[in-house]
Amino acid sequence: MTETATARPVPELTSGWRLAVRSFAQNRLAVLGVGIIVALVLFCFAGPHLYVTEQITVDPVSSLLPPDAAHPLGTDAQGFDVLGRIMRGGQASLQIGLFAALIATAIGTLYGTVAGLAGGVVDGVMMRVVDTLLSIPFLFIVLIAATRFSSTVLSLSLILGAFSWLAPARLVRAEVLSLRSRGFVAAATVMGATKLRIITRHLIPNALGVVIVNITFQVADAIIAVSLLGFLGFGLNYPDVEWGTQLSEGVSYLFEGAWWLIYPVGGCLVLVVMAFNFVGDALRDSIDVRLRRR
Amino acid sequence: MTRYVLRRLATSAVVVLGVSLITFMMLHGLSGSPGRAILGVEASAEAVAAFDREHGYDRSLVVQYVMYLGDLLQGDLGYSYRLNQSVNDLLAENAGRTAMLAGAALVLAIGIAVPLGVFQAVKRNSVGDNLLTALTFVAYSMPVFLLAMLLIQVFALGLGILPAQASQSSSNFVIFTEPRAMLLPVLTLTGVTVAMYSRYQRSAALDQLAQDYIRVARAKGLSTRMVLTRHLLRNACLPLVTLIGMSIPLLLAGNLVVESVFNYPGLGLLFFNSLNNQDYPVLLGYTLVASIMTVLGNLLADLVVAVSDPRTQNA
Amino acid sequence: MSGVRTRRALAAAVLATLLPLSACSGGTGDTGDQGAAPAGRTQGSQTFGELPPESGTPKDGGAVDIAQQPGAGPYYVLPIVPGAFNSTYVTYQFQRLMYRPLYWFPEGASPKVNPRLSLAELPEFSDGNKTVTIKLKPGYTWSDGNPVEAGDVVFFINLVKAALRKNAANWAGYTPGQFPDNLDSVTATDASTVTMKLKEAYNPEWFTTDQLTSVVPLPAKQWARASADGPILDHADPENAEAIYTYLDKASRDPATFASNPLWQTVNGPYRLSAFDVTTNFYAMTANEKYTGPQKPRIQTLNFRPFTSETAKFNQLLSGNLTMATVDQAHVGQVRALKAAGYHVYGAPRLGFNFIMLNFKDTTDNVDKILGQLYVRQALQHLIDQPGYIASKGMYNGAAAESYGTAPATSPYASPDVATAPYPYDPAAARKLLEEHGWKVVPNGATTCERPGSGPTECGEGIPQGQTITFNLFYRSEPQLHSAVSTAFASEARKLGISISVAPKTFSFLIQNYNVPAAPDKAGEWAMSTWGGFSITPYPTMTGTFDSEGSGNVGAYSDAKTDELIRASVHGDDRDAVKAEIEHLRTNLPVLWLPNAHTIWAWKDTLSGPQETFAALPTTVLTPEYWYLK
Amino acid sequence: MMAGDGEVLAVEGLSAGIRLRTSAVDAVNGVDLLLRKGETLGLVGESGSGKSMTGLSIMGLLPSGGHVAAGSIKLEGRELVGLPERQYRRIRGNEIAMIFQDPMTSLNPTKTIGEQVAEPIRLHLGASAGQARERALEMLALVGIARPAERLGSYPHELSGGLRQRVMIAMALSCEPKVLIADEPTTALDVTVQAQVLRLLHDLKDRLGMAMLLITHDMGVIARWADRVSVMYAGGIVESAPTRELFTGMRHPYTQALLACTPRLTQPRENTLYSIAGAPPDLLDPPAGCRFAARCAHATERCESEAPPLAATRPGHTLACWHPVDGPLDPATTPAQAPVPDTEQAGPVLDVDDLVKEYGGGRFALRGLKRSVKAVSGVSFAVEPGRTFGLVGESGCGKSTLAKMIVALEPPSSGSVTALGGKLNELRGRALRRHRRNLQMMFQDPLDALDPRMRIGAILREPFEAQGIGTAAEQLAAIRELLDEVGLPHSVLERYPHEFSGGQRQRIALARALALNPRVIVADEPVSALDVSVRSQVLNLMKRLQAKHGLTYVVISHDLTVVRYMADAVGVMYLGKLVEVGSSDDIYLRPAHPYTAGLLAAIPEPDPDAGDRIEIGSEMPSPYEPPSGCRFRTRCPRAQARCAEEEPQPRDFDPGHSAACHFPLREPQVTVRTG
Repeated sequence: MTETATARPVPELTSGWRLAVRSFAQNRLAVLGVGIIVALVLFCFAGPHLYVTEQITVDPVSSLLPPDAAHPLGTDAQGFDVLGRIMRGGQASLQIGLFAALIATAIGTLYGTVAGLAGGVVDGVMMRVVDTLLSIPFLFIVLIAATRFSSTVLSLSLILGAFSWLAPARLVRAEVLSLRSRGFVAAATVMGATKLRIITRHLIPNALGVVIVNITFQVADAIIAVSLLGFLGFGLNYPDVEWGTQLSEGVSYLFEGAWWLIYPVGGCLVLVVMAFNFVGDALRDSIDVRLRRR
Repeated sequence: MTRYVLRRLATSAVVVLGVSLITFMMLHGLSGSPGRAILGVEASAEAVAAFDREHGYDRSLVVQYVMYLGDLLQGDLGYSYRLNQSVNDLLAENAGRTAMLAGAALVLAIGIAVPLGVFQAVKRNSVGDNLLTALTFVAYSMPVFLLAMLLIQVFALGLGILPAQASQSSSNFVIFTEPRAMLLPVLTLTGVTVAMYSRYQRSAALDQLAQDYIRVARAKGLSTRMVLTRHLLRNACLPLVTLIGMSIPLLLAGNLVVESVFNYPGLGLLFFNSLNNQDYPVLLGYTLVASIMTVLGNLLADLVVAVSDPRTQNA
Repeated sequence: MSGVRTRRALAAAVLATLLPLSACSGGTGDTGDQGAAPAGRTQGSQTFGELPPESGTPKDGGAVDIAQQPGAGPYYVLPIVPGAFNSTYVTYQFQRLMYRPLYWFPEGASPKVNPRLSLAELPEFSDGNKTVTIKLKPGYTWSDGNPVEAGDVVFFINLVKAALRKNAANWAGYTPGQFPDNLDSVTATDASTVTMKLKEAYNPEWFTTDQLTSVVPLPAKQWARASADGPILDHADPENAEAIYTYLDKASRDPATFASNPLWQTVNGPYRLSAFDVTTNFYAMTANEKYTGPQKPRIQTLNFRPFTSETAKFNQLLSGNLTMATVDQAHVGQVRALKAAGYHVYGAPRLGFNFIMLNFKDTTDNVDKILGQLYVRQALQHLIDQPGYIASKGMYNGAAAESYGTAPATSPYASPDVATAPYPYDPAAARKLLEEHGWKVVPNGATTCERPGSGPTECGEGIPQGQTITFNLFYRSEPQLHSAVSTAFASEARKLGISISVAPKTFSFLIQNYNVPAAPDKAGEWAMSTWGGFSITPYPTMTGTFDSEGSGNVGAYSDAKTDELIRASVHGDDRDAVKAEIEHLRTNLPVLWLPNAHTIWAWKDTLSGPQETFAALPTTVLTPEYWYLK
Repeated sequence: MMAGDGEVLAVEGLSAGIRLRTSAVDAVNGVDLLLRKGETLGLVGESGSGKSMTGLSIMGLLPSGGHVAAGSIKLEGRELVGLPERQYRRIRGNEIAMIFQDPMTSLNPTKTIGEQVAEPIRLHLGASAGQARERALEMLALVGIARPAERLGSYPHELSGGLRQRVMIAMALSCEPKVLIADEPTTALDVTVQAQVLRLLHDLKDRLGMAMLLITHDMGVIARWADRVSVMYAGGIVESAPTRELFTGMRHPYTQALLACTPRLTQPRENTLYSIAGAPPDLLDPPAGCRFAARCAHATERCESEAPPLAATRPGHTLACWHPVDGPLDPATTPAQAPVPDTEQAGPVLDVDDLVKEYGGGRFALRGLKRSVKAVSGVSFAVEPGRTFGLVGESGCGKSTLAKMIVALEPPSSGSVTALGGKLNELRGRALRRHRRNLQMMFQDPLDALDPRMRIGAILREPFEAQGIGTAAEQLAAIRELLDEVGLPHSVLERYPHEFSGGQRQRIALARALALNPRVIVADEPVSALDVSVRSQVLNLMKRLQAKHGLTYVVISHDLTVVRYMADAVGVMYLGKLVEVGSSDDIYLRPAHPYTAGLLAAIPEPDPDAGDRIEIGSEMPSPYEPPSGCRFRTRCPRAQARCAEEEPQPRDFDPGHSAACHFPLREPQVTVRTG
């Protein structure tokens, strides 16, 4: 059946994006995910303005205090307020996650588009390059690279971004290839549209969905990756901090019963990654035009 | 089929060659000259230069790459000047233990993920499915080390029923000889992979469930169980085989973390220690081997799919 | 050669191979035991916990599991250790169990030569301190039955000379001009007597504790060959010695064969190697039944277990899987739990001093010029709150002692002042110092030089107008303590507009790469580093460490007065010389002083032995032959 | 109703629905069906009418969320509704079997044919593996599969679509069920194969004494193969009658309209096609009264408020209508089309000369497929201005490739296309783009051809922008005019393609194709994705626009009736070759090539009296290795040795009528072609 059982004789006024938004909003997990992300972003970026704590000057005397009225989540080994520290660490983790995802997506999209459009030998060679890089374990190469860089938000974003553009490149290429064979591209060609016009008016807007979905997953992956780097000792240094480094430091005091160094930040980390995954899944479902056709 | 296999072998070889080029470039770019590594930081610049000249390390990159490739082809992965061991020996010594750990986790993960994914697909949107989906989401979103820490906290420190450290024995078969000591590492590694696999298996099974042949099978009067085992399972597992092939890098990365957290003597721990020592020959040697394993894993997965899926056989 | 070699120094893991001897000359007198430290003026006690009395009935057999420090496995067997392999873990916990040094130290907790465990009687100095006669004790034999002879001592010295001819880095104990360069001749006068002729007169106390303690007799009758089945060669011939060294060195660098190579099974210590895992560094030793020392080993097997982190190690300790292990400062709060789990816990500062190393050769951003100014170093020292750090749960957790000099308060040579801060924690004073010297202090911003020049109220020579103070500081990644200390220091500096960026590196990476004499081409990469500190010999002169020519002068500190004082310590006969040296260094700040952390050990109460053998634990020296399982 | 008279299956008042997340679809509403032994009941209706849901309800196989809300299903008096699953399973595949529409996806790709056919035998008959194999072999032979023993070990992908459907039938019939439900069994097949499969089903039904429920949208299939017919509309049965009676004396206006808009070969070309206005109701919220009322010419207020019950008007003829009609519409009542004006321009507007397209190397090479596909092998024809050239052929014959080459979407391997004096493959860049104005295309799937991210306004504006024509205001004016022409309100401009029905989308696509005022429009299967009632609307529109603008069409379709209605001249393609070209009448009334004749014979005419005709056997060979000589010889009843050796050259039969055949159905004209 090519027609849906519920063909609408009188079309309602809905845009593609609005429809996507609506189907997205119907996905409770997605709404939850967006809620978590918004909450955590507010918490990390607006929180420090409401809940002002000292995060630069250490306070050795009040180190490792358990939670109390003054420090709702206690203090860490340097005497920093943990609640404030999580906000600060979250800023870096989210920033790196987002930057890395954007870098990776930008490179990947460009690369995938070029390969998909070029086709033939160029495409073959470009895809073998992707295959080659994909077969090198991501974490290995990132860690090896990290031994030679001093860790900053920028350097970590660059390292992660530089090695994680492969998946988006493949995705975008596949999308471009499938879009190229779609009827509306042929229609545009037949009406005399230039290549540039087809790329900018048809291919890019239609591939955008895939790219956006990819960004959310990429952010989730990058946040996990940066936490791993931090945990293995290649994270940010004072006065900066991200969640992986926080966890890594917290582990040293696990036996001291300093649960407040681990669980709040660990929880935030899992929550934000999960939230991005929720959103990615839902976006994929709602942007996928094919689903709507069925 | 033969044509396909040959073609696949050829592309794999190209990829391996590409990987070797990358590891060579990184080795060259990161670890400085072999002379410095061999003679130590104390050696004079002249001595280092002389050594490099003597051994051809001052020649053009192309020549050096050919030398490197020549060594690789003879199975020589390099030499750790820090450990004074050939990289081959180091890897060979630890490969068995890592293979056992990763293998056990992989087998367990597949054993759990396949039925789980199929169950979720069949019971789509039921309470059980939603619950399991939530659980796999959590596991999927959890960094390996965090899962390891949680398991240690609960089972080793809290309940005190399992050791917090993996077996330290140098035997390759500690999984069988000391199963208790290996339980947490294996579970950790399983936890992260099972989340990915079962999510994938669920969607693969859903795809297959929507196929007409499933409806046909039911129309034949087959019970749900028979439909699943006789028709769905094999077709729904084929994509998973490919995924498993592709997930080898992730498995190895997880293995690296698990081995360092649980202090399990294997390739991951070797890598972790080499990382801290900036022992690039070992790091890149293992990276190369891991990449080749990935390539082989993908190749194997594709071949398994090709063999199990008659559609690809005459391609 | 004297004093402490920096290269061997490490905080928690010091490498000194030298030992003190309050030997013949120079009254050892009071050892300045722990309690003698000026109490009340220092923060932090001198010992941690108490030593349990010996208990139970000695029993033969059994195995103990001993934790290694994370990432510090031994990778070299031959007791002529190259710099790159040198650490206390190699010398004290590995080689010394198999190959006994000529002179053993310490004696319990006392920083002096232990005559009972030494292979020779204390040396006799004659000819105006230019001739040294060493008498080997009778009855010591190798495990192959051959006696430990004078020739074995000469063999060692010949091998060291051969090693040094190949590369000065081949022996960590080497300082140019000192041992063995300062030997005119060395001869085996008879089977049990070695006579050394020195080129110059030396302080006998220094020569014994600093130079002879690093001599380790080697089994010439087994090892003096150039290949596995080659003939025994005459090692007096330099060519032969070189061939022998080459052969032994190569075997020493092949950890895969450590336990299997028959070469290393000829030992004169109480244990011999029975297993070695290259990847993890796990190694095991088994009792040497033929040991001829004062105490036959009772415990059959020693398992040295490796760890990736302090936490992992502590974890195993707490769950009862380790017989003994060190306890990191981060886990001091769990001592009660440890005791409940059946452990004894005892700690004390190691014999040495801790610091933040300064690099006087880092020309990046004029770091060398800035650090060259005493007032700057004083200001920086004013920023370090030793009492606060010691009290902080996130740092020393009470398990450290204040320390402001090259000798710990326990050293008999140190003045009581070492525990008194020359420049106590006082940020205002630090600010004043900078402002008095022409700096415009911008708290939390960038402090800049306003009055360049070399006058008394000017910034100092080579510091241009507008210069900022920007350092980097590499700290040891494990344990957590170093991170906390570095961060606290950087935080204080920041308040004065001094920018210090911190980053972790592993211990071995730090000592190899951020070391001016060893890696001069990396001098521009670091301004400061902290990995702990140096261990010292009982005779605490800083030759080799803080003299301008010192091969272990990691930060290239150079000060004419220091050089002069050190020369007096080494050659003179006056103990006050070394005191003067200590006092000068204390205030001249070749490094920034940090508290001296306790090395805390925990061991199961099923393990017992003479009290003093456990008292030596904080120095990381193990004498397991005295121990037994109850 | 009593179980008797050979009644096998009785469905009464069956209602079934599907629960969605927030709503429920009322998919089947009070359906009554009766199947007798040895009889075929045709269930006909447009897509979405609930035919398939009815079939699945009987099988107890409703998709997830689906449930039988009311009614009863009795198999030989045994109630199936509410039967426990274990017992239902014993009936499925054993007493009631079902075959589905798409044979390509209905077989498990990783199991052999043998296993799959044997499965129900082992399951229901308790046969041993050996016995089951024997039986499977027997079944494969029964459904006319050659060398069945070899086929047992084959995998589905190694079989052609027709063979797969035969396997499906073998599987369904292996336990000799009492009832066979065939749900659109031939829709996915080519017309020649369709006839074979339907005949097979019919024969087997007789042989095995089954009752068959034949579900289809095709009135032609019904007319030919069903004994009785039930017509479904929007979930309910509107009329049931014996086939002949239904086709000659239908009472329901929907049945009447459905039949009227089904195209026939005999359709007068000058008349417009009958079409039903509007679209079926939304079953999420069905109307209260008669569900057809909104589209019915006879509807009154009563129809809109009160649903007519299904009642017997005569024995065996039931009807649900307040205002029944009587018999079919008179074709003459449809108004005439405006005649196509003769254009003054002489000479063809489009000239296709010896076009060849071979795929190979390139992308396929990367996958290890070095074999080349000869998609189009030397096709030539010319189209006069203002005329319609129709191209027919089975799927895979190269029609679409040819269409793409005509509009320069794909470069030919050799040969040329000349449109309005310009050789397309010699034009480049700007010149080509400008030339494209004259040459537009309509695509098979209008949803695919409309960018889902663009509003209709932007889609319609695109041709102007691409060609740089007019100011924004002028473009808007032109767009509004286009919408008027294709009969869409101006309000659609703000909407997105997915908001429209298929017919509306094809109108939009047509409007876009017209925007540049082209001379030629290539329409590739313009209506095959549409339901019958909408199909005629689009075809009428195309005709009207052709008349108005003097357009030249190339209409490509596998549906011979569509081409018959649209085209002045027709080309028949087989395996990349044009085997016969001629005027519409030449081809349809006087075919010379056996293939053309076979194609025509296979068309199911919506007329129960049409009678049997010769059919082409087997299926089209693989285009990878086309047969030597005459490519059709493997299926040709007249083939002789010469056909394998020598490739036939086109010969003229009438003026403008040529065919390439050694042994044509008619004698060719004596004139020999030169050059």
